[in-house]
Amino acid sequence: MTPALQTDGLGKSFGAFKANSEISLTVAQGARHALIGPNGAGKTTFINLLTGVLPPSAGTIHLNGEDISRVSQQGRVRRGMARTYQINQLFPDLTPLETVSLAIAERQGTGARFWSRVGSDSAVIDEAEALLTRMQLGAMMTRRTNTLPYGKQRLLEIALAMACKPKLLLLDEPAAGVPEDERHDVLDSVAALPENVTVLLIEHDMELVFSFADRISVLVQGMLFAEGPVDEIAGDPRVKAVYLGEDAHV
Amino acid sequence: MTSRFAFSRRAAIALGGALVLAGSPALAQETVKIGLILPMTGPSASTGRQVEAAAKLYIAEKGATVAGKKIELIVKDDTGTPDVTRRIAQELLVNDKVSVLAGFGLTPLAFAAAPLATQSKTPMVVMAAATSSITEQSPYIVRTSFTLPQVTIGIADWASKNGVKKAMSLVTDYGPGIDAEKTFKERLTAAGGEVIGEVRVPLRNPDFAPFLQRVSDAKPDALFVFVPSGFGSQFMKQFVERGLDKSGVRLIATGDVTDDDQVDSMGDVALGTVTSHHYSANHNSPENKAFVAAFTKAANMRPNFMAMGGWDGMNLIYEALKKTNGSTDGTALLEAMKGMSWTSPRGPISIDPKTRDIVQNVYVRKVERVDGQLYNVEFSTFEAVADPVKAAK
Amino acid sequence: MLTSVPPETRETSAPAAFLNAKAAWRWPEYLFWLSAFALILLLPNRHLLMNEIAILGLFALSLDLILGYAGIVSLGHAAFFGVGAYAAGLLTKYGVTEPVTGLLISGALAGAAGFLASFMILRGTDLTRLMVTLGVALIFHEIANRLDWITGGTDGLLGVAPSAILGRFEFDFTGRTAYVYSLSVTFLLFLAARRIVNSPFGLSLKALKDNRLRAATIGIAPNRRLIAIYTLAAVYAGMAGALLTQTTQFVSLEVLDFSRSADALLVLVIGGSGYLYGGLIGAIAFKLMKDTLSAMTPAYWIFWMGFILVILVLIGRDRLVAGIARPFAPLLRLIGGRRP
Amino acid sequence: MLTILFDGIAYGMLLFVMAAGLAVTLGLMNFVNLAHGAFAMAGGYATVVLMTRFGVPFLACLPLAFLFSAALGLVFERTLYVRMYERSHLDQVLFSIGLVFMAIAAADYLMGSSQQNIQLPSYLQGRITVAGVGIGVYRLFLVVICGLMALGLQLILARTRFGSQLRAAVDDRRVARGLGIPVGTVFAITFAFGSGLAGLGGALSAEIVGLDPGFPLKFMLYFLIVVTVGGTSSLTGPLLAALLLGVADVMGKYLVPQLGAFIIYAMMLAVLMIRPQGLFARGR
Repeated sequence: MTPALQTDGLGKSFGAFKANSEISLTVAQGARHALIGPNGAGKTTFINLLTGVLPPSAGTIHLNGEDISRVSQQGRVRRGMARTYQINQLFPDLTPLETVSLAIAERQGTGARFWSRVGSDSAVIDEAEALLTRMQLGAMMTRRTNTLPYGKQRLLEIALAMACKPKLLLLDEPAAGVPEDERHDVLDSVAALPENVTVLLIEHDMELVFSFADRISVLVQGMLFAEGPVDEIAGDPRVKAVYLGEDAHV
Repeated sequence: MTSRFAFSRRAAIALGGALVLAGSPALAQETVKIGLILPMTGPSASTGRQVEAAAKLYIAEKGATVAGKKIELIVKDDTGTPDVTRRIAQELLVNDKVSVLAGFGLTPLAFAAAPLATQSKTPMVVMAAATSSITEQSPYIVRTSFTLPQVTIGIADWASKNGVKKAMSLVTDYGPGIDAEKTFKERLTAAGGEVIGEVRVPLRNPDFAPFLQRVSDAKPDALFVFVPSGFGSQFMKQFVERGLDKSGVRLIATGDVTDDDQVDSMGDVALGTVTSHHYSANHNSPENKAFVAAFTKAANMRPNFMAMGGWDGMNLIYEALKKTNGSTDGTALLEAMKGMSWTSPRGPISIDPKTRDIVQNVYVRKVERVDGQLYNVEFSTFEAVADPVKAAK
Repeated sequence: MLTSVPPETRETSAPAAFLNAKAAWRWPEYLFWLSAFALILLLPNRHLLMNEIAILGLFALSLDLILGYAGIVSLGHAAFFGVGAYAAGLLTKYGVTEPVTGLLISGALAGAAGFLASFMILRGTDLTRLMVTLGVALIFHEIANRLDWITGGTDGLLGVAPSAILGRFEFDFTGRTAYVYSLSVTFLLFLAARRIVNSPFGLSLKALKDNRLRAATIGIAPNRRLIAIYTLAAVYAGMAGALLTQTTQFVSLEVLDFSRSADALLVLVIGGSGYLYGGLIGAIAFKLMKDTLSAMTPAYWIFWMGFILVILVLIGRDRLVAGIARPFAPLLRLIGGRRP
Repeated sequence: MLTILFDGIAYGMLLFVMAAGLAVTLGLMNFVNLAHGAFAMAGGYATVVLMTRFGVPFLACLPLAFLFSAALGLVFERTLYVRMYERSHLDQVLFSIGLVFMAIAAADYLMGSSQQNIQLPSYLQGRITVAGVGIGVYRLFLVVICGLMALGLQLILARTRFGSQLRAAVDDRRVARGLGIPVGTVFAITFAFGSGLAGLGGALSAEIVGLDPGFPLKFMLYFLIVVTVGGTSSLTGPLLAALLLGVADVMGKYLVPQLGAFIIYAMMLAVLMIRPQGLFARGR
C-alpha cells in the first residue's frame, strides 16, 4: 500500500547551516505517527518543508504516492494535506462558523463565488455545523474567534484543519499552552479524530505522544535519530539521553 | 461658443428672477456681491494671498459703496483644484447670486469655470491666470492680468536688438512654459536670430544641474528662461553657481523669474538679470508709489504682478458699475468693461473691446539694488502691447 | 415582514440564519439611503456640494474595498480615479457623449489599469505597498502631463460636453441632475459592493486580511483574490472619476494628484473602514468640515483639518465616536457590523 | 561628462541630506514619519530667521538648526509620537500627514506664504575647477558634510552600546525592556536625533531647493523614495540609494531630457518590484 507520506533525503540549508538533512521518513496510511525532538531539532523547518512554506534544498516529498516537492501550499491542501499551528493562526475577527465555512467552501470550489451570500450555501453550512459540533464548538460558533477561551481556540485550530478533509493531518503541538481545565477537551478531540485520516503529530509533551501515537520518529540536530513503535522508543536509552541532556522536564 | 448646458427651466427662471431683482433700481442701497475665487492654500497659495490683499486694499481705499450699491466681496479658497473652482463658482452664482466672478489663479481653474460665465451671462474677471486662450473660452471673460506671449515678445525683441543671435530656451514643462518657449522662438527667428536648443524641465524638479549643463555645452549668446515664480531663485543660484554668467551666456527671462515677491531675497546672483514684464513694484509713477506704500502697509509684503491683477480687476468692476449706474445686469456690465481704459499703478492700460484681453505696456527691466533692496528697474518700454497670439488671428 | 416567515426559509438552520442576519439590511441603512435621495428635494441649493460628496464617497468606498476588506494600503488610489476621469473626458470629447456608456467604458479602462497594477502590490510590506501605489500614481500623473496633445496637460481638457443621460436627462445649472446621477450610480455600485463583501469571496478577503498565512494553508490562493478585488476597486475608482468629469465637464491633472489619494484615506479614517458605510459617512463629514472650515478661514483651514486628523488617529476614531455619539450608539451598531 | 557625474553625486548627496533624518525615524525606528519634511522645514526656517534677523553666520546656523529641530522633535516625541509607535503603518501615515497639514498652515501663518532664500557666505559660492572638471563649491561642501555624516551615523549605530540598544529596542520592545534597556529614553533620543538631522537637512538643502510652507509635501516623495529604495535597516543603504538615484537621474535628464521626471519613479518601482525590502537591505 502506498504510504500516506514519504520523504526521501529531504534537506534544507540556510547558508552553511543545515536545518534539516537527509530526512527519509515514511508514514503509513491511517497511522498515528509522532515526531519528537528537543528544541532546535528542526521540527518546524520540517513542517514548513512538508507544507510548502519553504522549498527544499534537497530530496523529495511524496503524498499518497504523488511527488509534491514543487507543488504550492494551496496545491498541497487540495491534495489532502492540512496542518495546525503550534501558536494559534486563526482569523480573530471571524466567527468559528465563518472560519470553518471558508475552508469547506474553498475545498468544494465555491470559495470564490462573489454574487451569493455566505449563508445561502446549505451544503457548506451544514457540514460546518456538524464539524463544529463534533469538535465541541457548537455552542460558540457564532462568537468572534478572539473572544473564545484559549482551549476552544486550540480546538478551532484542529477543526479548521479538518474542514479541509485532509488525508494527512499535521498536528503541531495541539495542546501547547492550554490551561489544565481545558486540556481534556483538546486531548479527547485529538483522540477522536477519524481513523481514515493519517496523523503526523509533532509534539513535545511525552504523555500525549505515548497515549496517542503508535509509532515515533525522533529528530535530533536536523536528522532522524531513531524510529520505531512506541514501546521501543520509550525504552531506548539513547533517546532518553538526548532528552534528559537537552530538556530535563520530560 | 455654444452653451454647454441645457438650462433646466426652473433654474433659468430662478436665476433670471434673481438678476431682475438685483438689477431693479427701485431698491436703493442693495449689495452687489463679487465672488473672488482664489487658491489660498496649496502650491499656488501666494498667488491667492497677493490678489486677495490687493482686492481688499482696493475696497478699503475706494470705499465699499459704488453707484449707490454696497460692495460685498466673498472670498473662497479653491485649493487650486479645477473641479472645486467650478463647484464654488456655480454655488456663488446659484446661492449667493454674485454679479461678478473674479480671481482664477491658474489656467485650468479659469477654464473649468468659463462655461458657467457664458451660461449665467455673468462677467468673469480673470486676475491672474495667463494662458492666451483663456479669454476665448467665454464671451463673458475679461482679463486684467497679462498673457505670457504678451510679455515674452518684449524680451525677445530686446534680445534681438541687443546682439543675441544664438539663444537657447529653458522652460518648465507645462502649458505656460510651452507658450513662452513658442513665442520666444517665433519672435527671435522672425528678427533673424536663432534658437539653438530648447530644454524643458519637469514641474517637480529640485535640481537644474543636468539642464544647465546642456546649456553650458551649447554655449549660446543668451538663455531665455521661464519657470513659475517659486522656482526663480533656485534657478538663478544654480545658473551662477555653474559659472554660466561668467562664461558669457546672458540670462534673459520673463518677469515671473524675478517676481517682486522673491527678487529681494535672491541676493546678488539676481543682479543684472534682464527680464520683461508688465509690472514692477519699482515702476516710477505717483499712482504706483501710493499703491506700493499702501499695499506694503496693509499686507506686510511687497506687491507683485498678481496683486496688480487683483487691484486692476477691482477697479474694472467698480468703473463698470459706475458706468451702468449700479445696474448688475451681466451683459451691461460686460459692455461697460469692454474698451475701458485707465491709468493703473503699472502704467496706462485698456481692455481690448474685441478680445476682452488687456492691452498694456511691457517693460524691459534689469535687477538692480535700490535703497538697499533688489528691484526690477525698468529701462525700456514697449507701449500698448496686445496679446500677440490673438492679434495674429 | 418580521412576523410572516415563508415556509421554505423556516427550514433554514440556525447557523445559516445567523449568517443571513449578518448580511441583512438594517433599518438605519434604509434611513441612510432614503435621506440621501430625499435631499434631492430637501436641499435644492446644495446639490453641487452633495454631488461632490457622492463622488468622493464612491471613491472612498472603492478604497475601502481594498483597505477595509483586503488590508491593502494605498497612497495612490487616485491613479485609477484619474484614468476614469480622463477616459470619460476623452470619450465625451470624441463622440461618446452619452454619460452612462462613457461611465461603463471608463470603469472598464480603469479596471484594466488596476489589473495590471495589482501585480505590483502582491509582495512586500505595508511600506512597500504605500510607495509602490504612490509611485504608480505619480507616473500616471506624469504621463497625463506629457500627453498634453491629447489630455490638455496642465491646462486641462476642454470641450467635455456630455449629452443627456440615457438621452433623457440633461445636466442642469443647479446641479440637480448631476446629484441624482452621481447618487444613483453610487447607490447601485454600493449595492453590488455590499453583495460582494457578504459573499464567500468577500469572506475569504477578510480572512486574508486577518491572517494571510493561515488563509494560504486552508487552500485560499491569496494572489488571485487580491488581484480580483484590486481590479474591482479600480473599476469603482474609475467610475468615480468618470462621474466627476461628466458632472463638472472638465478634466485636469488634479484628478491624479497625491492630495486626491490622501483625501480618500482621510475620509476612511473619519468614517471608519471595513463596513462600506465608512467611505460614505466619512465623505459627508469630510466635505462639510472642509466647506465650513474653509468658509471660516480660507487661508488656514488646512491647520484645523490636520488637527482633527491627528486627534482622530491619536485617540482612535472608535473611542472618539463613542464619546460623542453615545446616545446614538445603538444606531451606529445597527449600521456597522464590525468596525476596526 | 565628469562634470555631470559629479553633479549626479552632488544631487545624490542632496537627496541624502534631505532624507537622512527619515532614514533614522523610518529606517531605524520603523515609524512611517511623513512629517519628516515638517521638521526639515523647521530647521530651514530657523536658519532663515537666524541669518536674516539676527545676522548669525551660515555655518553657525547649521548646528542651531539641528538643535532647534531636535528640541521640537523631542517635544513631539514625548507628547504625541510616543503613543503611535505600536500602531499600524497606516495609522502612522495618517497621523503624520495631519501633522504636515498643521505644519504647513503654521509656517504660512508665522512666516508668510512666499519663498524664503538663504544667502550663502561668499566662500561657499562659486565654482572651482579640479582637473578640468568644474565643481560648485557648495556642492562639494554638501558632499563632504554628507560623507562625514553618513560615516559618523553608521559608526554610532554599529559600534556603540547605544546603537545596539536601539536595534534591540526596535526589534522587540518588550524583550528589550526585559533586558533593562530604557526603551522610552532610547526612542526619544533617537527621534530627537532624527528630527535634528531633518532640521540640518532642511537648512542645507534650502539653498538649492528653496523654502516655502509647502516644503514638507513638495519633497516628501524624494525622502521616501531614498529611504525605501535604500532599505530601512541601515544608513549606508539610503546613502548608496541616494547616490545611485542622484547619478541616474542627473545622467538621464542630461542624456534623454524627454524622460525627465519618469526616471526616478521608474527606478523606485523597479527596485521595489525586485527587492521589496529595498536595494541594500540585509534580510531581517
